[in-house]
Amino acid sequence: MFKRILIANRGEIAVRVIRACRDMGIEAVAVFSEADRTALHVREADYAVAVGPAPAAESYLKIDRILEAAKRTGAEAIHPGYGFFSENARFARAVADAGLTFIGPSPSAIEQMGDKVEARKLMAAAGVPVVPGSPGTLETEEEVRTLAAKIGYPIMLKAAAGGGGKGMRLIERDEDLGAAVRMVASEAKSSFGDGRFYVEKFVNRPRHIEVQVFADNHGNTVHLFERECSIQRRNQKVVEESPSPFITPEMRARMGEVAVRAARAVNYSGAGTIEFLADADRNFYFLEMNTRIQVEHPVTEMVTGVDLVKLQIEVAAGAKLPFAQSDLRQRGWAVECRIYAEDSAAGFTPAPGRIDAMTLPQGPGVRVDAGVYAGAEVSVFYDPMIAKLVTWGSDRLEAIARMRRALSEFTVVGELATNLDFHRWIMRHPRFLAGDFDTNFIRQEYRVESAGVNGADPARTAAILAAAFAAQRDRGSSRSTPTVQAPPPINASAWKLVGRNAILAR
Amino acid sequence: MFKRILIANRGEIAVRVIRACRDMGIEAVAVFSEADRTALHVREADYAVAVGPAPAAESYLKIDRILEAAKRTGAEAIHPGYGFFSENARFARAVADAGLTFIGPSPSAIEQMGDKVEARKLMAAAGVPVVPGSPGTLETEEEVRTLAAKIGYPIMLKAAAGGGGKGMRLIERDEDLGAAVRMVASEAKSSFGDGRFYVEKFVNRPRHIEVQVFADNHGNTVHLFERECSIQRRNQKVVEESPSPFITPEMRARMGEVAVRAARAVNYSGAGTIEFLADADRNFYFLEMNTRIQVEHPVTEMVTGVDLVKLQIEVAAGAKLPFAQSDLRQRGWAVECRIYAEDSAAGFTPAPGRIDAMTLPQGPGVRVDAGVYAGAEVSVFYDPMIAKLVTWGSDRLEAIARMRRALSEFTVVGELATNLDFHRWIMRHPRFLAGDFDTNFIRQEYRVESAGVNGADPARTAAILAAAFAAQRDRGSSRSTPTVQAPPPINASAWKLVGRNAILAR
Amino acid sequence: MRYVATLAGVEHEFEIEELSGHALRLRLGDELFEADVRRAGPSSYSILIGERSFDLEVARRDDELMVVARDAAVPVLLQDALRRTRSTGGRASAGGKTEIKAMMPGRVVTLLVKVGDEVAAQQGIVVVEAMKMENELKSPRAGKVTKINVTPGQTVEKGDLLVTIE
Amino acid sequence: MRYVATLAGVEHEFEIEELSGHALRLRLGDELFEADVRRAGPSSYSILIGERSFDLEVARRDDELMVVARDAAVPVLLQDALRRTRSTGGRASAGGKTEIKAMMPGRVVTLLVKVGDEVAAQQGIVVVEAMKMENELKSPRAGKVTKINVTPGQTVEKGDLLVTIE
Repeated sequence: MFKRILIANRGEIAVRVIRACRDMGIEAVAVFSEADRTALHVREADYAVAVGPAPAAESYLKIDRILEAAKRTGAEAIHPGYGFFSENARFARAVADAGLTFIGPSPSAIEQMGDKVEARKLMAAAGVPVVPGSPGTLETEEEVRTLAAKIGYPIMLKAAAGGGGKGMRLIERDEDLGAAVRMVASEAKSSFGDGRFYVEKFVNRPRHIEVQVFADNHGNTVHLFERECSIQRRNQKVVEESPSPFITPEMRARMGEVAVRAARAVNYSGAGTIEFLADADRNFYFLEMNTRIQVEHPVTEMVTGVDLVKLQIEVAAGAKLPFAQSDLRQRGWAVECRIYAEDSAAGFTPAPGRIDAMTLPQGPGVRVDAGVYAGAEVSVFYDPMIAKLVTWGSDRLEAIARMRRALSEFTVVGELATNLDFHRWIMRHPRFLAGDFDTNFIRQEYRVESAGVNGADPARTAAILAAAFAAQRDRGSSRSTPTVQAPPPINASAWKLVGRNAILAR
Repeated sequence: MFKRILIANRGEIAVRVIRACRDMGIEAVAVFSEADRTALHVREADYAVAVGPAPAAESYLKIDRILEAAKRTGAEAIHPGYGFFSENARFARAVADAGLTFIGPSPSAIEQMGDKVEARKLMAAAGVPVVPGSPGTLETEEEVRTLAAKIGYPIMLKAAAGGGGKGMRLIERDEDLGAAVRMVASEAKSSFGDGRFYVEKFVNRPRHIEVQVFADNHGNTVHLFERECSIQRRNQKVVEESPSPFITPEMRARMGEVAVRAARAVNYSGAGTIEFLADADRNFYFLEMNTRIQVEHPVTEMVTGVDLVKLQIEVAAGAKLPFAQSDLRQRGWAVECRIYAEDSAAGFTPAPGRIDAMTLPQGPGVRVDAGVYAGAEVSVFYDPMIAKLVTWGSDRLEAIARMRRALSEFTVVGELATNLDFHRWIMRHPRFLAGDFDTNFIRQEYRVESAGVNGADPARTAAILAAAFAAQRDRGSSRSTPTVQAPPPINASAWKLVGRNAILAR
Repeated sequence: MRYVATLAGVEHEFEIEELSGHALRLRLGDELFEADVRRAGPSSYSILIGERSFDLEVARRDDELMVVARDAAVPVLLQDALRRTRSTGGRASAGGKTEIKAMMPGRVVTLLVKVGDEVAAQQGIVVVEAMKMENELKSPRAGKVTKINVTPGQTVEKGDLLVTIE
Repeated sequence: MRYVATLAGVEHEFEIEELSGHALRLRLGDELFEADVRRAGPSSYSILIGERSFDLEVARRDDELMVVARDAAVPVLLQDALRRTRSTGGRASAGGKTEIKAMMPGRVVTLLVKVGDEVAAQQGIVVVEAMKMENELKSPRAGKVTKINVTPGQTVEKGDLLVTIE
């Protein structure tokens, strides 16, 4: 087993990998940009190496600096997390060339699945169902228009090198086509350095359901069942759960079997995800494969009891999978909410900033994977995630009830805003509770007024006003410290009352 | 189902019950003493009623004030937690007489199991194995001496009305007998108002293993497997786990069957625990029944997936058990550490006080049930619990590895001390790791020098010195605020460097 | 003292009286409330109104206070009832001028209009990249572009004026 | 600046130099360390020594600092190397006098000795109840009880002198 692993990432996923390392007795090496000197992943790591200025392109995305950091600290393997280098074959090759282990699949598997157009062809050839669309990439507005006329609106326009919801646009009418093509081409070029795109028939009332797969280097490939990720906003997942409330046991078995076939087609190794779109008739189509650990991996961990990140490391070190397909079982239900620093009421604009105080939820069935701490900054340079909040219950409604409770305990105070209210709204929505939703759910149902204050309760209003008044008074009287202040001694007066003569409690 | 429940308790167990209420959509009513106005359970509750001065005898243990609080808030049921009124038949009767539901067993079951001497007789009659000892209660030093001569040292001297490790002493030699009898008689009288005691043969290398039972009011009684609670200090549990690393599947089945028989013998209803002593030959003897939820119930929850507190409420409201014995399965392993405000290095003396800052562990497999928050006081009036820390793993070593990691993330800063180092020591001990221990483990193995700094690592020493120096400097320069101070803006200089001209990250 | 509180968009007139360090009397419309207010942390307050228990965090955000309750974050604007008359008038946005501002720190990618252009409501005006996403800012109304304050490639801060439409 | 640090009972002489607001140079015995020290919270520090990362909390406890590391809480007594010579002598407990003090706040239950009694080492002296437990405080040495400062039933604070043995 490795003695020391470098994590080429930051935020909650870096901390998640550090925790796996710690559980395995492996030392963790963090890398950090100038903006991240006191970030949580640096504080939690055993070693930490500066790799450059705040912009990721000048630090976290500098291959030579990451490899140099590994060399200097004697790390034997590199975990890429998600995002950044996680699906970058060139990085995976550079790691191998430096004599280190890349914790992930082979560069060729990354490449084959990274080109979304090639992947579609490959999957179709392997007998995996794919969505109708352009056979190859397109380059001009006109080509898109011609194809759209053939397969009919709505269509999805996607960057060939994209993934994770980035570089894609839904086009519903011919009028919107021009702007969408410009946007995707520009994003594709600037984000992925590859301006090509392709088109897929848009599936009606689609559900996004994905299957976790895992393979070792000894020919064993299994799936760890599905995750339902249909609660999305602009193709970005917001809430995930496992199992899916939509699929039947037969569909689960078929999807799992297809997912394993898809992974085998590229000789996959490690943790991967086959994303499917399912339509209302329970047909499902291959969407893409993510050749890395997913943001939403904890829901699978809580339902199967398998530590996926630990297993990634073990498999990368040459271990065989410790279970066969028939050993795996889903138990209960898990839900994840992605808590972001964004202002739901202001059109979900990112609202980064300093966290002055934060209370994380606890108690039965609650797991928190935070990327920041009270006193830290949610930086404008990186994604605005505060934490992943995951709950488990013996059934779906218990998991959701616990999520509601956990959301009620979760408070964040500071110059940033959060989407906690948005999640509270989702967790109360009758269609969500009934499992009756598709990827259009948020677009169809959410209005700014939806979340937030409900009903007029005079006592509650009075409490809010009293708190606001007290806070204004307390701030006025304090020595103009603008941020966090020393809490006063709690119950000082009660204590004085009790004093020396009190009789002790029994 | 109840609309509103009063919790006649405080600290982490009150918060635990509030969480169950919230998960069920039930409103929670807290009661609080003058010392607890801003305690966590008050903050978390929907309603809160003051019930008297700080000493529990004048507030939490005032039956009339608790019932008055229930009446004023319209609570329909009362959950007693553990300790306080949880095993008090008079209270249970008073609750019923007031037309409310006591969430727990019948007063007669409490009474039958509360008198430890009567319980022994009853269990023996029901075919439950009991430890050899005095057939009834004793009252004088001489009686104890005579019996000891008969059954042989070592013996356990126990208050007849005691329980939970209080009011008991091990006597190994005749010379110690006098002091022990005086102490137990005095504690028994002052703590339980009943000075009687009894004697049991001390079991050699005993393991304390208990079985969780659950019964509804429709004649169904099941067990939820065992908990291993042998890591004790002066008969107080310190670490608990489930399953037990000691027992065999056959022994588990037998203990479960005996436990169900024991519960049925008193027509039990709700959550209860049958405590057994097991000797090195895997004989087991009934020790006592706790007719309440236990401190260590979370390890059972994590291994079985059953929310025991929620189920207590459902059963009290008349529901049938939602499962049969054959539906229950143990999955993986769970360990609990009781984190107390006590100074392990100074003979485990309670070291209460104000918590200035606290970081709770998170991440995969970690559950925290805290009773306090940063800024709160661990009060001298009540038990010094800070939190219960519970971890789950797919096997025992994974659960322990996660516990070690969680303990490393858990920091408490303030005028109090904690037993975190003591737990870190246990979690590293080869005998603990091997499952090779009995209730003498801590007495045999622990020395003050055991826990704490290990090895000489100059870089670590340098870091500690640098931190100490910086803290002294920072305190010196700040405006003499003695406790928590405002954190400085993080990375202010880095931010200035970056400024307006920075290029945003990709 | 009398206040006007704008609470999630709704105005409440109320009167508050400090009975002691932690007891407040509050008149809200016709109803009287006694509140026991204790500070439980740097920004947290435990408040009892009769037997009801509320646990609230309070943060300052621009002019407003943000009161974070268990079910929602509620923006509150507290104004002294006397001083208020002065400040209200100026709050409404001025006449026929619409200012398109940056919603977050970011970088201007493309300007889709130039000074003098007539624009329709919902027409795209400027594309800003922030947090790895490109966002097209649209005009909320029809009008004419009268001023452009930025150039492509420029970094902008939250609230910076980008384009003015009249 | 030169310091003597007593770190978990072991003395270390070291020299420290502030290179900038967050860079310190530290000489410990023969070894030189550069530490990058950043405050990450009210009482927390992130420290890099070369590539090693340490996350430490520091609390004051009586005269000492308690440095809370990932694996242990380490008590540290920092003393200026120059001023130290003055204070050391006085720290040792005076002559043949042993003071039995309350380890925690509590209530005196029973006195097991009276003034003038000869006591053996490990003999019980006084029983104090605290946190619902009775604790018998024992004499660490043989001697004679010269003074008793408390009576049964009396409430005592942590550190209060209970009994003196000479």
